[in-house]
Amino acid sequence: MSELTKSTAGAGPAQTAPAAPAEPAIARVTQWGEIRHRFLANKLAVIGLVLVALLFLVAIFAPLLSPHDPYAQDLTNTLQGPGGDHLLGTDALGRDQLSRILYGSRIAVVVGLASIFLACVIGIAVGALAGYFGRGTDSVLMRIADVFFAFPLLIGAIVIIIVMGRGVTPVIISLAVFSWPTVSRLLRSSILSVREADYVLAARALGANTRRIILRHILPNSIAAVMAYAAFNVGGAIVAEASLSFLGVGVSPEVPEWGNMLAAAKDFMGVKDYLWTYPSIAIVLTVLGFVFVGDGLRDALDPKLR
Amino acid sequence: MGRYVIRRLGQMVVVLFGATVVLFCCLFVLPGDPVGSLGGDKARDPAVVEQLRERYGLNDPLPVQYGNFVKNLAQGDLGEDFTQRRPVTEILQPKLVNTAELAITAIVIDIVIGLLAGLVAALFRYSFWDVLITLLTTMAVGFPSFVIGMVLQKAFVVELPWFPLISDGTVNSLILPAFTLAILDAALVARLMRGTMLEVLRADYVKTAIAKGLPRRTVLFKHVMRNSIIPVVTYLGISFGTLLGGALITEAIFNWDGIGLALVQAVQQQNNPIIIGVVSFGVAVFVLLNLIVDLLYAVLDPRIRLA
Amino acid sequence: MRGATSAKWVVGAVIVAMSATACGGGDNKADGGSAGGTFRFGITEPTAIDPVNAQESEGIVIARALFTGLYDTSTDGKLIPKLAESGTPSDDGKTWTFKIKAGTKFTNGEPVDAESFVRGWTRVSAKASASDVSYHMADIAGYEDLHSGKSDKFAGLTAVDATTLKVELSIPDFEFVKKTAHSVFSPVPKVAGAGDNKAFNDQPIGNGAFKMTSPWQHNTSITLVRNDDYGLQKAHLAKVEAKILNPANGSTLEYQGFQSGQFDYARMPTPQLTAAKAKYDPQGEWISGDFSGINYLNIFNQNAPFNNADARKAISYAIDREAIVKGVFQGLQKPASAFLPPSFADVYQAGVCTSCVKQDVAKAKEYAEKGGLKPGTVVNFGYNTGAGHEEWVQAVAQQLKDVLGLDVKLDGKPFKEALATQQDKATSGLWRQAWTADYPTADNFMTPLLSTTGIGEDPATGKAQGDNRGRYSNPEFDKLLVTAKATKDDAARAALYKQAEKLAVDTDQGVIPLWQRTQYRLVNSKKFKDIKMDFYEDPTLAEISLK
Amino acid sequence: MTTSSITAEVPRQRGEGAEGPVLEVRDLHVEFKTREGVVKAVNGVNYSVSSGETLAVLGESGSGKSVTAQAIMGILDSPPGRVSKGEILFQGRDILQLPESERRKLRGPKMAMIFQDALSALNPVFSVGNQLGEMFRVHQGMSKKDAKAKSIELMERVKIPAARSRVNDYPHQFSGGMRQRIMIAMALALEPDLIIADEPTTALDVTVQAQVMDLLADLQREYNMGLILITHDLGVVADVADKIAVMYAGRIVEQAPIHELYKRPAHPYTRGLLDSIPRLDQKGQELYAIKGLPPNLLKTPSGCAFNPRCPKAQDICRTEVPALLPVTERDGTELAGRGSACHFREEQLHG
Repeated sequence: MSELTKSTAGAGPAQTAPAAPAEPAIARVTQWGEIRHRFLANKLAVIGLVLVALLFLVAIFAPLLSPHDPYAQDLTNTLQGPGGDHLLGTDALGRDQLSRILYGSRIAVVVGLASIFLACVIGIAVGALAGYFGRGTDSVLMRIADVFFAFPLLIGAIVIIIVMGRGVTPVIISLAVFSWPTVSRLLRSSILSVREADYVLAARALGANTRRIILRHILPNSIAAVMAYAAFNVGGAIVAEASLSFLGVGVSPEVPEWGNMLAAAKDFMGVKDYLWTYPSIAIVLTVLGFVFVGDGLRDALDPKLR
Repeated sequence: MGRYVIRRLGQMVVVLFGATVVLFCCLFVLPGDPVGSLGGDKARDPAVVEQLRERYGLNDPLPVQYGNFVKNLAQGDLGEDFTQRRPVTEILQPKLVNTAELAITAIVIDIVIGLLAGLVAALFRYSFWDVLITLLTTMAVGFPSFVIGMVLQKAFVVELPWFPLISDGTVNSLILPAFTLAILDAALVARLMRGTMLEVLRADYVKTAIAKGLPRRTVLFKHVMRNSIIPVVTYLGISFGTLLGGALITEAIFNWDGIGLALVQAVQQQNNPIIIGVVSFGVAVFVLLNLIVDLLYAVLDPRIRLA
Repeated sequence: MRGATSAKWVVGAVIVAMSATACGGGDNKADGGSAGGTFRFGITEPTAIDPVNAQESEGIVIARALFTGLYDTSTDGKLIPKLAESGTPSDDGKTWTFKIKAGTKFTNGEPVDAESFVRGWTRVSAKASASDVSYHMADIAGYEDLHSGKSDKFAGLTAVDATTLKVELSIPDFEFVKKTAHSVFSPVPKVAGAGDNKAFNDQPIGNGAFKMTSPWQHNTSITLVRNDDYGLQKAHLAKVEAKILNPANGSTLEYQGFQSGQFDYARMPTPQLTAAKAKYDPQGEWISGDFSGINYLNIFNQNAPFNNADARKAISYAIDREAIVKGVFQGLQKPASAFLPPSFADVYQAGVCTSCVKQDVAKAKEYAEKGGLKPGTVVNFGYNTGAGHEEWVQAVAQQLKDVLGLDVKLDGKPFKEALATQQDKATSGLWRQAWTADYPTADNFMTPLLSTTGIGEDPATGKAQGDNRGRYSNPEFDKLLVTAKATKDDAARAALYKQAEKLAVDTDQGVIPLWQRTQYRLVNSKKFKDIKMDFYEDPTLAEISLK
Repeated sequence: MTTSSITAEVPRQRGEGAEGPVLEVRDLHVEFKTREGVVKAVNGVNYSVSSGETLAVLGESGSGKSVTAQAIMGILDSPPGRVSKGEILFQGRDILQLPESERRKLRGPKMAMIFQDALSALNPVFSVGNQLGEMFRVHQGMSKKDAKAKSIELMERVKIPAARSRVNDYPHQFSGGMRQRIMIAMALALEPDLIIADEPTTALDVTVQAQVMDLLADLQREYNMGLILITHDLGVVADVADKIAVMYAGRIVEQAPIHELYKRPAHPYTRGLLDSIPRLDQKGQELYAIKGLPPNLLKTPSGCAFNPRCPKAQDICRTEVPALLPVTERDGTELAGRGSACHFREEQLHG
């Protein structure tokens, strides 16, 4: 795809990386004030921001908010429906669902942010090098990106987790390893389009050196596109993380985590539906929060598309 | 053009090579003996284990194993799986058909729903329908496929028994998994379609087309569509490539006997020939579809030069 | 053991259990039942249906419908003669002579004679077959040579004449006859060829109550039709359809299939058992049975902290089996207080594992103290993932933490990896394990799981290649087993086994029994009669008839 | 009608038919609804054009000249734009009253438009042959093959070299001048009675500009069409236009036969425009520029919209909107076809 004179980057792997707009958003850094204004004028974006803020608060204050110890089992009180002492009921080991959902936000936040951050760091480094130097460097780096891009995310992640063992860190690493190519492609194509922009040509004409041009002129402008992608895809990463748990290869099952809760609840379908509905709602609200924020950010950066 | 395709196919081989090398290295360092146990946690007779290791060349060093794999692959042979000891190609073939069935249905749903919704939203911008569609498509992006799958299952299998849980080979059993798979992509297609179409509708050549006295449907379905569809085709192509590689979660939820499910099981059982077969296939299809999309892009947009 | 059936990596499908009431066996002449009808049920894709490698219950149910061997086994461990008119051991227990019923045929017309048994057993043990189940024949003289490829003849087998099969063993075994009930001991016709004959693997030609008229549709279905030339009591059903389901959710599919009328027999996912029982038990469509299996904790006997019996007893005392059965299994499992199953009536000793009978916090602490199991000790607790064990292992881990203050580290792994870890000499701690019997002998539990030979340590790597991966080893126990096997008198032999179990499971606490193997099924008793479960927890196809 | 209208009766110079003008715009108002408010883009425009006649419409961007043209063609972005008032008489019929299907049939066979930037006005993904032929296929039901032959013929008519071999090329493969010729060919395809050319040469090199203008003028003459030439460049129109209408803030501020306007502008804005043309005889002097910026159409200045920039503005200019009124000689004889919307038009004209 890299050979097209017109970039088609931005269409990521279908299951996890929703397409960024076909044209990379280009915003001059001086426009941040206006971008913020446009963002805040967008109702959904603000709702998203509130949801994300709530998520962070819940994650930070989970111990204060939780009515019970999320690990405490009560075998005499298993599978109690919602109500009474346990607002959202208890699971098959008599643990309080509400507390487990509240604590589950911690894993979601950590994995979501860390894996996307890591993916962005790798992706930006590779994409910037490829986009700026072009030619041989570009070819080699983009072929490597292709290899990881073409790998199915979940399978790659499962293999890495089996090698590294279960746990939060392996999950973060495995998600990042297979999602950085999207960032690279996005950044690279954005750089390619910015590279010939007037202000970069002007900088070059004024005798700025390569490194300076990348750091001062190209990156800040290309990074806008990456940021919108990142915000949007934190949600995707959280889903992927829950999917791994759902498939039984994520974090250990005793850890309060939404995917784990769903995996344990799956066979109770039709008899104890509250076991999977509440964690599902938690996931959906979280993902929507990030999606709204990502959307809002994209629209704010590129208002044409509204 | 011809040279371009050849060069791209060459790159494809490089990517496939890279992916299989990465995969081999991963599988090689996995703890556990892939032929060490039976279906359950019962250890195999050591003599049988040794015999099987020999038979499948598992005692060879990694480069030799990889060399053999490449040699066999060149002849279209993916080896024998470790549990049933049947040819991998024979095992995967019907599963591939199932996955393809699902992928095609899903992509058709994507196209129909996605394009239609995007079209309506763009044409009636800011109308009730636009707001509704924008809201729904945004929501859809927020629903993980396993949640969608479980909700659909609960609603249309358990509560309203309209669809069978077990595939009975009819279109009926295809509908729920295909929808589960399609919802996200359909939403993304709709969003993409709306965005590009709004841009195209503003283009000068649309004005020209109207000024030429063309009927509205010609303007819309010839001049507007043809231009709006380009990024959508790109997206759908790549998405189709991913779908064909097997949908792990959806196939697991709906017990769809496709290569995605086979892959998950194979990973659990360390049934390496199946893993290698499915992943190689998935990567190859993905890269190939990327190439096709690029070619299609050049056909759809004459400004693109393939170089 | 037949591949820990339930343990196919099945996401969330623990199917266990059943009750003594329904076990048939005996005589089912199905009087009044009418012939015909199609019986439909679901299975997961078997490894093989050819007796040469049929191993898990899904494969065995088909193999046993297609082939009839010398004996069959009832759920309570009694032998039922099939083609054998008699089976007689020599006084030293090393030679068995079987008289075979004359005049029966394979469905292709070939006669079923002593030679066909020799052929079948040789085929299984031959090197080229690389059979996973050939080890059942390991005690027959000449097995090693045949299995290693040194010979292509099974030295210990002789077809004396058409109806006389002589089997010479390398060690005395007065219970060998019970082994022959396993499908691996089936006769095969000449057309079977070698063990890897793909055509025969997919459409075996047998001598059973049913036959296949079309090959196995992999991942789709296996269809059996009645063998009208069957040499013994003919089946009633005209047809049996085994629909092959995705193992990812096999039991859920079976259950849903039963509810929607697609199946006449089904397992259920554990979480649905309570609801299913409430609905189907009153209609007489719910059957249950206790089977010859055990769920237990493997405890790594040779590494700290469990290298002494006191520490191991502390663990057993600390577990509240009753509470877990009630809370997690919704009362549908039974706590085990012995290692051998109650179905082996002659050797079963309820409560032989003293520490299993009831949770005893004080005793647990006392033994922990004695065994040097201090609070805070790190204990690894392994289990295989995706087989529905996630819940109860957490409950056990919690009790160990609560009672003994141990730092329990749960470690879920997929099968192959789990096995590799268990085999490692350095592994310590606990591991979830289950076993179901291949044939109704105490030996089938004790030798592979508790004897020193059961460890099968590879001298080079130190890996435990056998099934005794907890590495319990006591020469006294080993001697008792050898003696028991060579004891002709049933009662005397049973006494020896009881003594051995007491030593290994109580005195030494080499393993920690948890719950018995109980199984539940839904059966379409409105349409069919005599649907029961056999020793292998499969439907008794040959006896079912239309109402 | 607050603004008294004079539909300038220009002496017919080339026209033959005396049945009246091809197009007559009467008191046209166009407004756009935006989030910030209603933008009144056109406020009571009147003009007419006859067969064979060329009307130049002059104005800065935002003056409403293009919007008027789009309203005539019926290609306003709607919503948000709409004609709020007025009539557009095409060959005597008020086409604003026609249903869309009828209006569509006018576009192409009866009236056509040439856009400023041919690169963006031609659809990038269809060959020029396809886009040219579309006219014949849609309006005349011609077969693909015939349409193609016609396309080649048209391309030859607008002097595109090697038309036959280039008919299947795409717009981006042509040079700017050639692309504009294709636009012209497309407009001419069905020999309409009226062509509106919206800044047809702005995007072109100066040398090419003249060629394209000449071609347009030649073809107009040949087909005897009415031509509305929209431009912001007084220099372009001098040679080709018959009469001129100067627009400012959605109104026509001056109307005159072309040469008279050059000689004696009757509106300070026109004066300013003329003064800002560089002239060889004034080398060395500082170039004149109209002060200030074009008005914001959301809040047009009260009175004469030009008053903030007008060097001669008086109090009345800030309170009363001047109507477009005839201009007279000092002796009071009315100047045919001339009008100005300035309170001090006579002073401007004579002073």
